[in-house]
Amino acid sequence: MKKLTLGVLLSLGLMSGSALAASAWTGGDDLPTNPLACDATPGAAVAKPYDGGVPTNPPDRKGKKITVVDIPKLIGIGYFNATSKGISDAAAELGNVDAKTDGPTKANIDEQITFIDNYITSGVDGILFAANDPVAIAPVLKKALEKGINVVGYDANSTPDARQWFVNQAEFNGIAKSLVDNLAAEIGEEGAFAIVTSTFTTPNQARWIAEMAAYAAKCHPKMKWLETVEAQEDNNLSFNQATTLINKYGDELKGILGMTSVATPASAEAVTQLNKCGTIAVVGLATPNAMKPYVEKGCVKSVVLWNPVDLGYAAMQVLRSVADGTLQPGATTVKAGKLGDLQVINGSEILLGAPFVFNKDNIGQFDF
Amino acid sequence: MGEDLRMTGPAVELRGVSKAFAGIRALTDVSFDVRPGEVHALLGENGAGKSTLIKIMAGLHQPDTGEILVNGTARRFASPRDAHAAGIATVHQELLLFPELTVAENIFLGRAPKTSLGTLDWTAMRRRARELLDILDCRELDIDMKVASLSVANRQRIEIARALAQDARVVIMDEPTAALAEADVQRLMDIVRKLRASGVSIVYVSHRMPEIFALADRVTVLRDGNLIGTMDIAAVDESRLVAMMVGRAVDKLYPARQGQSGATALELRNVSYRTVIRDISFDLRHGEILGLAGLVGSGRTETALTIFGITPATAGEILIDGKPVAITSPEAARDLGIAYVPEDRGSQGLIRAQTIADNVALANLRRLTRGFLMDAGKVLAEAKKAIEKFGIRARGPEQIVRQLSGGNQQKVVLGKWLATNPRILIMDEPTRGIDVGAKAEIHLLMRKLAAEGMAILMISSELPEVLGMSDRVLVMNSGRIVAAFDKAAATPEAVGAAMTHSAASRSAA
Amino acid sequence: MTASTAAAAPIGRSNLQRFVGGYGQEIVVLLSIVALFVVVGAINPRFLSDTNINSIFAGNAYIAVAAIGMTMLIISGHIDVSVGSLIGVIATIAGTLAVSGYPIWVAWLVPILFGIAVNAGVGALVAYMRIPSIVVTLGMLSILKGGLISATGGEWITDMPPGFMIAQMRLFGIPSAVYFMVILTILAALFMRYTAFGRAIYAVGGNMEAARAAGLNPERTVVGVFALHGLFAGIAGILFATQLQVIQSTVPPNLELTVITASVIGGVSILGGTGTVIGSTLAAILFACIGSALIFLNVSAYWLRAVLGLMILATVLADMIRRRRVL
Amino acid sequence: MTARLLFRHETILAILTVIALFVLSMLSDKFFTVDNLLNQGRLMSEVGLVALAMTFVIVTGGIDLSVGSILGLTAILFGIFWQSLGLPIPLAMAAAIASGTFAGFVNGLIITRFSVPPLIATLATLALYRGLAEGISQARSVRGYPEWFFFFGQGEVLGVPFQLWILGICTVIAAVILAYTPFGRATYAIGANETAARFSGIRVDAVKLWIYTAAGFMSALAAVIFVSRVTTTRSDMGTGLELDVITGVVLGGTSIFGGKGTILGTALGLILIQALKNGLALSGVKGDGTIVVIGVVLIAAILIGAIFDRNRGG
Repeated sequence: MKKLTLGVLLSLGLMSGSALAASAWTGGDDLPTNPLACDATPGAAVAKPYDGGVPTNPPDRKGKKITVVDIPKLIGIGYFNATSKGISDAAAELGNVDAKTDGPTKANIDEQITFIDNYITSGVDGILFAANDPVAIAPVLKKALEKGINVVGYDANSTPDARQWFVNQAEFNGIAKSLVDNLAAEIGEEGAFAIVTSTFTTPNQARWIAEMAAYAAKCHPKMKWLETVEAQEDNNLSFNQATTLINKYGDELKGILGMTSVATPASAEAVTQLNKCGTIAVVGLATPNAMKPYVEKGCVKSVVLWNPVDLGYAAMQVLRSVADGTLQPGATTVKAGKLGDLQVINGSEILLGAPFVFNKDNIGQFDF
Repeated sequence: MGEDLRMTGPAVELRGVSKAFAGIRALTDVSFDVRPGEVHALLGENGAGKSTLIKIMAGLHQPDTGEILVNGTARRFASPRDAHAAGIATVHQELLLFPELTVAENIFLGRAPKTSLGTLDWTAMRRRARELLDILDCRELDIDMKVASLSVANRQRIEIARALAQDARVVIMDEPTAALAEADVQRLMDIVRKLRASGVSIVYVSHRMPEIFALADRVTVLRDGNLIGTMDIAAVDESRLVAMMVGRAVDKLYPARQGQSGATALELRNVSYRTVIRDISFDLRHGEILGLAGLVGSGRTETALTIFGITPATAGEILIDGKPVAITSPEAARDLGIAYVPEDRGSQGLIRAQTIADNVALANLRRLTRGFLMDAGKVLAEAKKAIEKFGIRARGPEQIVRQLSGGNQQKVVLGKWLATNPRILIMDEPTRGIDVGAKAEIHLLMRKLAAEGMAILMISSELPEVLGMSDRVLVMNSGRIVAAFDKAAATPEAVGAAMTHSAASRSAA
Repeated sequence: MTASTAAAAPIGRSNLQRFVGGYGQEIVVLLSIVALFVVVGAINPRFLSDTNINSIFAGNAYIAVAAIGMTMLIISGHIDVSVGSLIGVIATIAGTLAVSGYPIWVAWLVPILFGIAVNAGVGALVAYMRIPSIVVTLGMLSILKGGLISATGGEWITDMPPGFMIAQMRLFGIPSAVYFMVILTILAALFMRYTAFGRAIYAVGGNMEAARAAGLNPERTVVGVFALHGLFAGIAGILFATQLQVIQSTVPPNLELTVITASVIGGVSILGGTGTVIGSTLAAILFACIGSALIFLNVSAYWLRAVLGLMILATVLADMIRRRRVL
Repeated sequence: MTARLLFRHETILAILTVIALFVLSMLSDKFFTVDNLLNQGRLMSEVGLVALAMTFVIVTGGIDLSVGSILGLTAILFGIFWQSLGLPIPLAMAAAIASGTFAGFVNGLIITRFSVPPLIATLATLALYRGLAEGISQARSVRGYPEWFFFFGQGEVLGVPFQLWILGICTVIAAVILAYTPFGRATYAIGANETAARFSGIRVDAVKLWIYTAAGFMSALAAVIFVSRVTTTRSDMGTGLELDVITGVVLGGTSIFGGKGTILGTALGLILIQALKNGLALSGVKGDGTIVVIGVVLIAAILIGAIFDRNRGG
């Protein structure tokens, strides 16, 4: 039986493949990490030449009305609704931009690429994106650059040469530090915690987790990392996963880290419904509106996030500056409307600022 | 059933009923009546309008003109439900049962006893199912069994019990014996007599003359949608009825043998398939028709399936032209020159949704090619050949098989298989459900093939057919061959005894 | 089946025989659940804690409820691949009504009626226009999913009134979702067994033409069973909507596959005509247990889906082999 | 085979497609350009390749829900073979395609040897293969393929995207096989009446095994093209592909009950869907609106077909 032999060989291949890959691992990616100092010393800003791409023969768009499309990872979640709001706010303020948001209904690289491709064909002047996969999205973005379209990323980067600028909401190591420090403050230096993330394939989450692991090892070595579970971008699944974690570890579990704006409120809900408020801390990335009930009840003390409305606003401002030619490679700052001057880092990234920590005192002031 | 027979008029009467489908007349001005407590046989060739007539009585079709009277009052049957309400039940030929439901449920589906809460009363339902089956002398039937695992005969008894459960005054039986073995036919006839004795009327549709003469009180013959006549059974004889049905005299039902047996074509030596058939040994010669008789379940069809490679033999040896062969699949059987015209035309023999040409090509795909591709010209030519050779009445090779009559469908199956140029032809119930005229044509054809040297193995549940057509007869029982007869020795008594006697002795052992 | 007992011959099989014969697959699933509890409980006793059992049941009750309707649908010989989207839409309608100040009973009832109406429409297309249900529901999947996002823009719904959160209410310490699951399963099981309509669903799935000849109206039965499926999807949607303080206004990913799989593992033949709602509920519970157990057993989440796939395959193969032996 | 009836559905579909193309090119002047159409061809190649095999599967009365998962698994294995096992790209490609084909073969085996209904069998392998992809990759992406490899997904031959050639060639081959070879006749026969096909000496199990294996092969082929197009390998690739594929095939007039369907219909169905997706986007309709339109078109097309059928049948 030739087929049988083939089958056995392939099964062996499968198994060896899995054996190679199987190793204890918590959901981070395997890129190099760069943990910040344990105290408040800011990371050393390394001066780096511009490494972004350049559009081919863009028409002169200075001061002219331009059409811009925003293609986030997916549409229909609170986070990207907020960035979209920031983009349209900025567009309205600028007055000479026609912006809209469109995208796939689930975080799917293929569909996102198709969307961008269609908008390249339809002849937009600028593209804003948040990449589902930094590498997969690169070819289509390069195509956009070739067609003379201005391309600016936000939230989730692509490879640098596939876009002109990237608006970085907060550096990975900054978020990691903020999350881990806040968690340590609540559960103590020897507390045990678990993580609820979306999927292990989501680049930003994987990056944060890797940076958190590195930072925790460096600055909070006695904290115990129990495990990481996947919960898609699904409320009910996140809730079930968080509940199971609580049930599994009982009193051992002191804190849950939510890595997405879906997982964090769902984890808080699980803690609330199991009457563990005060005994299990929930820290994580989330939008303030979804967290208000838990923060106001005191069940959650701190929520870490940049302001996604500002992020979208900044992205739009940067795109306009690039189109106008006022933001050129080599610049060290860029004017971003009401946000003032933003700093250029890492060659072609624009830093929104340090991550913001929402708490009981200030959360009421935000509405997104 | 305790009511006495006060009614004097017909239980059901159809007056001047006509029905057309898409402009084609199926029934023209037909009147028909059933008296209380009579068995009324309904005869006619396929396409004569019998099915339409009984479907109108069952409420499945509505007449275009004419009326239906129940106990003298005109009624309109908009659906089978109305017909049930009027006391008319049908035992369908294709046995419309629900395989995954139990016997009891099948009997009561749609009219199950309810509790005071309006829910189904399973206790009452099971009790009454038991009672009804006991009335029909089916004490061995398990009412909690799923119907899927029951034999055809048992399923039919369930359908009859269902009719009784409806308190039906008129039971329509559509070819009830077509799928039954001889012993089950006898049992069915007993049941019919019992029903008649209790005052139920039976409309009995059948192609089998002996049953009609044994059971019927009156007989009605239809032809081409027209009423030919209704008569007392005593007033007619078989040849007269056949003439009325066919519209001409059919003198010889079974054509005489031409030519002699030749060399051995197929030989089985101690062939077994699991425990289904055991130690089967016989030989089949070129130019002869070998009849394989036996009750349903005796292993006849199973033997054919093993020869044809559907259920390859688990022991023993099969030889073709004296050489041992391994038949592991129908494909292998076909390549060895074996053809099998299966028992169930609709599900095994034909793809009814496809054309005649497609069906004829089906067993010959590899031959009808040019290079890697199908040769449409060859396919059409092959189909035309079959149509001409077997006298298939069709518009042409592109006609959909479903639109043909039963006899013509069977000829398409034959055409498909004879196009493979077989040397051994197995025919399982070759004339089941086929009307008298077409039956004679197929019999003639079998004789012609045999005369040309074909070795034919014929399986049939109709004893007259087995005896009339076979040059030799083998009898199977419980998976074994229990008797063999030459043409001269094969009397109905002897063959019938071999089929049943050994069954009794075996089960007693 | 031997009629050996001469005196007082039983009219059929004994109750125990009938029970075991009729619920083969259900018993297999139930035993799997028990085995899972025993094994995982032995490894980590916290798995057996009442809070965990509560969580497993309550967190997945909506899947079991949706699977009841799906089971009825599959028994009738049809399928609905859009049920996940429908539940998403229903949850969103419920939440929107609740925060717009409508009375709470309106916020509960209207979405359920919407589910019934949509599915009755689908059923009508299937029954009267003879379009295969998988095609119609594949279309509905797109329409509901796209329509939901068009309508809401994915805006989350929060700040629902506390009285609206029916799935979170508790009685004797047990969340109401669990009561819903158990009571609806029992009611549906009784309905399927003891009402004429319930049996008609089996009949239509088993043999449509035979059902017609038996005086049933298969078309109406099909529309009815779709409407029933809509009812259960509606209730599932309400449970789904009221489990958390936030409604996502999107379609829950892969929910239709989970629901269909629960029905199938519970013993429903995809060919129609057979299966029980008890089986599907047990299967939904089994799934929930597996999901939870894998975390308790420290099985890497990466392998979770592979394990699930293997379990489905094992169950189906075991069933096929069992059937083959019976025949 | 009722040639006329089949022709009917395809005629309806062709008319619908022409109307759609016409309306869409009215709505946006960017739509009906050579560049755009070729680009759309590139984007629909993966779905198209799998849909060809799926047409055969559905014509036999079966279904294969696991194609998206096979695509994901093949992509991951390709990456692992290349990166972790150090195989050269052509070898890794061949080994990965062989693995994907084998996954399809396993589907066929489960379906034919154990008589598991295809819907259930592939529902299970949908989860299983995706799970293997996730487990093997541990959710890690494989990146950094050499530039020349991107030719398969991004290159052009004579101005036409490479994969469009592949799709075109495969379409012609599939169309010929289904319509004009004994294998194709056997495929229809199995879908229309499996028992009768078996009783006619057709090797039903072998034909089905070939078809499911082919579905695995086509998914694997699509996987390699996909990886080359997006330059990375992820375990979630191809999620939901099965629904797109089945929608295209069913819209193309293939009966979900089996026995009916053509490659031409499938091709038209795919073109119509892709044209709607692209054309509506170019004319300013958002993605979610497009999804709704596709759902409506699917139901409407089948409904029109059913109404025509009914009127003919009388």
